[in-house]
Amino acid sequence: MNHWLTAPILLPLLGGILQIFLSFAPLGLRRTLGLATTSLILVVSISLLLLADDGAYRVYALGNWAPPFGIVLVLDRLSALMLFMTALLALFCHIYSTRGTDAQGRHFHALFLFQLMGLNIAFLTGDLFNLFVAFEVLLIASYGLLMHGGGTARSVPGLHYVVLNLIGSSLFLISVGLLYSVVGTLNMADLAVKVPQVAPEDLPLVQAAGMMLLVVFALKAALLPLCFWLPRAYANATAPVAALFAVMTKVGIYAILRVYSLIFGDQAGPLANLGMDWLFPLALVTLAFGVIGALGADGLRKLVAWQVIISVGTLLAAISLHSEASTSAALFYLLNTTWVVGGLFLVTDLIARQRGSAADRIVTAPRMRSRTLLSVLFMIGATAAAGLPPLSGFFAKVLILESVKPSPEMGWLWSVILIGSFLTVIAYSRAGSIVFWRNVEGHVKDPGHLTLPVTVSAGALISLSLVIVALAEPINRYADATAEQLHTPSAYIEILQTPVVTRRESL
Amino acid sequence: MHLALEILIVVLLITGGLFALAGAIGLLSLPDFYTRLHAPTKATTLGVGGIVFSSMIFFSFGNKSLEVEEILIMVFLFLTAPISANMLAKAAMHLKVDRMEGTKGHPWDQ
Amino acid sequence: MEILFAFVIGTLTASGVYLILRARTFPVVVGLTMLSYAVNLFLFATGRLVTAGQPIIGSAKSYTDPLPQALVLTAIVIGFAMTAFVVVLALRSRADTGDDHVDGQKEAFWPEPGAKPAPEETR
Amino acid sequence: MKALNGRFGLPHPMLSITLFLIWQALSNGISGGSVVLGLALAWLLPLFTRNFWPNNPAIRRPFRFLTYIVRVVWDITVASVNVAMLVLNPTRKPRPAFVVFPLELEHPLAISTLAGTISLTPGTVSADISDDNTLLLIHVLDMDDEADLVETIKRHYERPLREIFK
Amino acid sequence: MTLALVVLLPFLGAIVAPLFAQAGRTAIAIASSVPPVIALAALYPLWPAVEAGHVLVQTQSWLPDIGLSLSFRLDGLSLLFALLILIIGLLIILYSRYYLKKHENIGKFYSLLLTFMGSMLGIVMSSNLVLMLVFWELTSLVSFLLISFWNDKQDARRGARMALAVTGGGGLALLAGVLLIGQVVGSYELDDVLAAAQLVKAHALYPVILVLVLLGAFTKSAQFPFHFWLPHAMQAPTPVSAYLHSATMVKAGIFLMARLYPVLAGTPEWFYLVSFTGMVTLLVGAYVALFKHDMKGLLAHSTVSHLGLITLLFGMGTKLAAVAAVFHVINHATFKASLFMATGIIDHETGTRDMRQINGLWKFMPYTATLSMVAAASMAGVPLLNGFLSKEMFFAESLELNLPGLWAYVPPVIATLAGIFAVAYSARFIHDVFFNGKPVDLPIYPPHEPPRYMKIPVEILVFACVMVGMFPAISVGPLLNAASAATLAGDVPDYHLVVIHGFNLPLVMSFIAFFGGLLMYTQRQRFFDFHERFREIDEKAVFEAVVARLSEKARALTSFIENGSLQRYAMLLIVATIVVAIYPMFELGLSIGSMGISPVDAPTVVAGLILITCAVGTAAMHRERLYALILLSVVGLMVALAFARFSAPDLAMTQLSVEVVTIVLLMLALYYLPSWTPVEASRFRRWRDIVIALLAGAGMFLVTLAMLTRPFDSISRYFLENSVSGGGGSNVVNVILVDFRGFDTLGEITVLGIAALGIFAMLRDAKLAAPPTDGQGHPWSTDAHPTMLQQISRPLLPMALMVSVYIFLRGHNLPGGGFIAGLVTSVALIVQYIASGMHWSHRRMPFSLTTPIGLGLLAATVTGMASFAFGFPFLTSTFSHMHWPLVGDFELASAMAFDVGVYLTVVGATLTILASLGRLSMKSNAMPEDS
Amino acid sequence: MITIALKVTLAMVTLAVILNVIRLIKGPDAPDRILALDSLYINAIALIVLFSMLIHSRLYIQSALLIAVMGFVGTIALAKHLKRGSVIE
Ligand code: NA
Ligand code: NA
Repeated sequence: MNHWLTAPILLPLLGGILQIFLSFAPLGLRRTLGLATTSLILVVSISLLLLADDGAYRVYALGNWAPPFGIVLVLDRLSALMLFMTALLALFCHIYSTRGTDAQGRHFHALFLFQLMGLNIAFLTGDLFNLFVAFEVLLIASYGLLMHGGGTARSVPGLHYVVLNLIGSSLFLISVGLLYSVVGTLNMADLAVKVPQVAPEDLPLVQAAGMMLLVVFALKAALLPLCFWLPRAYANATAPVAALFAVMTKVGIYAILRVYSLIFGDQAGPLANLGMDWLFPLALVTLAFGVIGALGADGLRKLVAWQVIISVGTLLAAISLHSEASTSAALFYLLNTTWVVGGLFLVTDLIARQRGSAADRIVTAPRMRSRTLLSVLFMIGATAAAGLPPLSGFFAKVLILESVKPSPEMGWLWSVILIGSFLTVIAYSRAGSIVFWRNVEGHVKDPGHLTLPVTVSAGALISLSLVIVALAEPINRYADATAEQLHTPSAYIEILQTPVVTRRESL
Repeated sequence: MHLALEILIVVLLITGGLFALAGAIGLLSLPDFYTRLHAPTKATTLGVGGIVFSSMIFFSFGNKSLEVEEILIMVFLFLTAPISANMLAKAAMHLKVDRMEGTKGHPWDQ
Repeated sequence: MEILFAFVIGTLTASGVYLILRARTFPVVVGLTMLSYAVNLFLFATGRLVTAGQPIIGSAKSYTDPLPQALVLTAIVIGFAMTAFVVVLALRSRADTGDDHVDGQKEAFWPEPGAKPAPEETR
Repeated sequence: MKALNGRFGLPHPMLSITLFLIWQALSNGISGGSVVLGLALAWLLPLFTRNFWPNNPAIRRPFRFLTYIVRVVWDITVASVNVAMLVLNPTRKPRPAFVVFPLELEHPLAISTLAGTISLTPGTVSADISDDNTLLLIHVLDMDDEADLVETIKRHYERPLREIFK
Repeated sequence: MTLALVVLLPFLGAIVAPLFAQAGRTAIAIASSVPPVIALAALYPLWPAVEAGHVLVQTQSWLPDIGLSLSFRLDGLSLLFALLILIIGLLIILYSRYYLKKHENIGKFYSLLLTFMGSMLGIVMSSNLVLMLVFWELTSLVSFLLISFWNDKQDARRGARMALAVTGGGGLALLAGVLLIGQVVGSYELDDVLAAAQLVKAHALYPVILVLVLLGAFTKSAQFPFHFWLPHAMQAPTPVSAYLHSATMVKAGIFLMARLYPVLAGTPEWFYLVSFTGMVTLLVGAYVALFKHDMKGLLAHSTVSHLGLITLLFGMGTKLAAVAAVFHVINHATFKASLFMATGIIDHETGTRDMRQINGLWKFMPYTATLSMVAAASMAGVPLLNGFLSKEMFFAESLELNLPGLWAYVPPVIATLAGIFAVAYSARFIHDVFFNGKPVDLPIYPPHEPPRYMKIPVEILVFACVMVGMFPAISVGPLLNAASAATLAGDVPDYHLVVIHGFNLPLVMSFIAFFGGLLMYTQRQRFFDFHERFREIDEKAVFEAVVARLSEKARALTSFIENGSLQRYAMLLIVATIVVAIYPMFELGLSIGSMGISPVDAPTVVAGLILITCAVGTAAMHRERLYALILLSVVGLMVALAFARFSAPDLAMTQLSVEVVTIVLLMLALYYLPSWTPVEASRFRRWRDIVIALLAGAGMFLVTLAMLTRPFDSISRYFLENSVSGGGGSNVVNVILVDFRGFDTLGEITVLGIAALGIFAMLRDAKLAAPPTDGQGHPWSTDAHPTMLQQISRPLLPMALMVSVYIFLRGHNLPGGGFIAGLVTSVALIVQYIASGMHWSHRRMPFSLTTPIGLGLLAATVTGMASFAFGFPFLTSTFSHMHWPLVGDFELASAMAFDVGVYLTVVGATLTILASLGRLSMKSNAMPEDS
Repeated sequence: MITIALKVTLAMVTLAVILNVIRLIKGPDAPDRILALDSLYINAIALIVLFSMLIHSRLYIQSALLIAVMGFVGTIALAKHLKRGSVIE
């Protein structure tokens, strides 16, 4: 068993614990250690990504208990991709936070690292109940991060976010319980084996469980009509937190990808492709609603927050098509949107800091000190997000459009995505031209200076859209392979045969 | 089990139950809060104490090994009941809850 | 017994849901707690109702399903942490908005579209 | 030795003994392990929690304390029946009263012990202790004679307690 | 990779050029001309092959999944456009050197200009449709930035956004069209697409493809009704207008029609769509041009008109028409670019472009005037100039259309009419600017001839107009031939490039146009008066209003739906759950499984009824908050009893402890909240919520009942069998927690720890006013720490701690364990807090409250990691039986160490949470220090 | 004999619990309710102990002990809340 599989979990855990002990240590030390931890996580994630690229499943039986009895970590292409995507985003967010965000309240670094721990568990675990625990870890950390820095505007959206997620957690438990009460197991591979064998009279129970689980994941993913908590919560979080949260909705999407391809996939008998027929129209409506939100946004943060919802709609629309090509396209899009939206949150923050009381609102304000640089970054980000060439968003969108064969779905998908893109372009160009160009006389008192770390982290995230273009071919190849792996769940099921390390009587 | 022990257990149980019931009846039927306060503080505590005590005997002789965790329960019950009563009385005096007619003396201001 | 148990869970759920839909933070928190009771009982019941089969080896002839119990334990602890957080958040919201409405004080916090923006910070 | 006693000694010997005994009882019979662990706990727990129990009065006569407890238990049992009768007899109306009891005891722990005793014995509940620890407010469920009651309490409980907590 | 290099060079230049900005305008202009010069040089050797009709394709695979390759192509058509782009680009670079002012951001300007050049080259040289599309949209983006170069001007910003919206939006339609072509053909490689022309035309999707592609082409080439963006794009600096809006970008749409001509043209759909659009555009542009007082406005509308002309030619579908179209592309580019540049010069020298102010410039700048007049004459279609030639071909083709009946007259009439307008506005351009009396209030007076080198580009272009006009066969013959061959897929018809074809109908039409135009110009005042009657629409304002309205509507809709109401969001979540579960529930019905119902006993029923009563009571009485809280504790107690009743001792204990801590927590919160809830919801709302709640409850009832009465088999057998042998404990629940599923527990205590940290952080600076009185208006009691409580709770602490040690130690084999022990310890300490106050207790705590959290997590993690040292996976446990003298036999399990971690975390987290809340009141209530 | 006695006692305690709940719901004042809750906790101890005796299992004695501890803490916290508002100060 490859112990490195635990590293993406243990590193942030140990780093977080260290931060607890150091909570009264000088900020510099905490920053250094925090950044070092995140960097290490990135290094490990990259190695795992390279490792996973051979297409094999790597199983880690925690506590040396064989699946399905113990909890297993499973590394495949998808989880490795999610780990890497998250780690890279997190590193830049973390660097950005050292600009002062981390000094606005206690325990920022600890919360940040625990957030990563929760995310990484979610991506690695092969156990449904453990996925619940992972969700809770990442949620509780996200609650803390969301409220970080205080401020009156945060508490109400934060409250909404927490309450809704608590209801969601209850639903998750009910669903897991219901599944267990019929099939008697929690391991996802074992569930995949046993769900198709469920007796007909028990089917409604499993079906109810599956559908409720979908509601839970849809809530995390912010699918309409469960997405309303998101814009205000994200728009009010501190920038690095909002940027990191770009990955939070993706956890829901990851869960849908994982559970509904493995447990309720094509091979699930009467429950095959459960819920996917609901998902497609809802995803399109989500996309449309995101676009409407973006059009109506009165602030840049809100605009970017709605972009998150647009991404969710796009991703889920592609995923619900349930073909290898569309899954692969969705994965490509996933990378693009996560990084770029993260970058946009950071850039928006830099903009807001130079505009005095106008902050990020789309109104006339005195000219920014670093207008050129910020406008270039914003423009790149907006272009990538709206899916215009020559940036990654365009290729992602083309991949998604291409992945669907002529059918009524194609008509809907194409229309919504393309008209959505058009309106998004209008929204971004309107926002950008007002914020950057429509200036009034005057000076902002004490505008923030751009320091190297913040510029680099915001710029780097935005520039990733260029990197994706440059590396489009290998990325796409990886996405293809990932989609193929996802759509062949029979291979995943073989992890149940994992042998454990032979036990000696005592160590 | 020895008959005498059985009888002891049964007596403890029944009296305990009766006391618990008496406490509950008192709680329900006594006229004001201060008089009701007496019922659980004593009758119920004592009744439950008796039941717990019978359990100790029951298990100690039934399992042929000394089982005394019940003592801890009783200690806790008897140590804490007066404090609870005191705290509640203080709260009631603070809130100036109604006293039954004809109560002599008067509560203190809180 | 099963009907009673199911009815208990149903009632807890209904009461919890009703409270969650209230407009003030406190009832919502109480509702969440109630809902989590329902969920814990439900999760526990996935191992079915067993009267005298303990999950302790050597204590009984037959055993109950220990796994749901372990899951519920985890769920209780997590639920406690979450409840604590939401309680504190409710207080925080009360401190920040001056009201215990779940949406804060509407007028003060969510300006209507078209409301006058704050004057620019200009010299 | 004194310094050692200060930092590592037994701040509450009575407590330690009690803890040791309880542990033996809990441990399902006396064994080597339970004695060792019991000793350790009897030593360590009072040590750890000593800050939480400062300036405790010394209990001069531990055996006197035991007889006190036995007496109280007996009183409770006998008097309980009276109260039960009162409660269960719907025709009898209680004659409640608040009685102020002048305290002779000074140490708060002693006062609290007295108050607790009064509460446990049927018919009386300690409702409050005055801020200066000189008066005890007692609620009586069914009072015949106030002076008699005060005298009984003083004789039965307060004097023994004064001897115990000197 | 020559072709890729040609495209890439300007992009490289765009990166390098700004570095020369510091060195001055000349330096940057020279630096910027390097890429186009090299590109021209690189193309030169390829000329013979192209002329011979060869098609050069160089392909580099990129994203095979979407059929996207870096595939470049050089044929006559792309060469023609590439030359236009590069040569006019060079002239623009030179011209801009003098046009731009010193203080302007020349680095940005040249960089954008070169980026644009690269993108344009990309469009014309792509041999892959998707790749072309990339460049296509890039030109939209860059033109957005170029138009808004003077972004402090509102008109510039609005014009730029409008251009982006129209051309970018069209690009998206084109994207759809291209992707559909790909679906039909199976490839985006131009060679494959061209080869599959018949397949495409026969395909059911052909009309859709056609419309989508044409949407792209028409928006880009400013065809009616999308033409409105172009005049507003004139807010750009004049070199940009000259380059983008006459010579290159607007020709991209034309280029696209030419490129896909073999694939899409030749059908009735094509004919009607394209020629009709072209015709309308031709006429509308020409008409409006006449009335523009702004010189650039005139030129812009003239451009619209000429683009319509070219489109119409393509639409006609005849081969000669296509040749004429290609020819007119060249001619229009030359005369229109020179006219724009001349306008720029005039603007530069006079400070205005308003023809009502500018008069009689002949006197001040005769040289410029001459050049302009030649170019304008070409625009009017005066013989011996290149404009005349292609216009003649156009007139001739308009006569060749075989339309039925009277329709046959429509094209020639419209063509002539447009010709009349063209002559009229050209005449105006000449007369109104250079003659027509004296200048009126010129901002700069007197105007002079521009710097020498600023005129060079104009001279070159005008020279080209004349050369082509007089020696067409020599000057552009080969290029036109090659381009036409590429457009028509090799099938070039016979045509003769001569100055005059003899006296024929087209010549007559030209005469009519010429004299009609002059007549119209002389009678212009009437037309002006006529035109005045129609209120001119400012498309920018309309666009702006539409966007603003869209935005407003969107905001209204968003804030209507996403209204910040948790009640609504929660309702949606719950209703969504009910909706998705309702179908399976119906399937299930009131289902009692094969295990049947087991009998009840009275105490259980009573407890159940109490639970139900109190649960409903909590909901019903929730307005009285303390009452609700008390009822809730009864519910909690009953739940604990239920756990005990159904064989879950650990759960009962956990539930009991957690419940009391929760109640204390809620009470702490209640202190700062109103003690009762006002009635707010309407009766309808309450009933709606009751219905939702009942549905949810009914669902849970059905599910639970079905589940409880069905047999099942689970993995738990394994746990029961292996608990003692493999986990070393007989309490299977505890062994699952600390061993089988220890990872869950690690996550769980992490959650607890994080919650505590988060709460600590959140409450650190919270300011909550403590209410001065309780809910009924009583002032709070002053007796904070009652003597009895204080005194008795002190000996309770060590006893409670011992109990927790006891619970902890037996946990592995009997009910208990770290978690419950931790809660007991916490509760014991909380009693101290309650009895003696925070201050008092805090000072006596031997550690800071967060330390145990860290220690606990560390203990659990390190215990888990210890197994690494022995080659076992994380969290592998071990245990052994030991014998020590005195102590005797005992068991030591690593899971115990893990459980210590759980214990410590629970203690730390619980205390941190409660103490953080308690601290609130210390701040708000200045309490006297406790003794 | 013991079993019968257990069941009789169980019945009595169950009845006591019902009476407690009635007082809890009737109030009328908060202290009454808390008092009823306190009795309920204490009677729950009896229920658990009786149940343990019925099924001959000592696994729940700890739970009874915990009820004693937790009931106390709940009661004093509620009482203090009534009197002082802030439970921990
Ligand atoms: Na008494
Ligand atoms: Na004029």
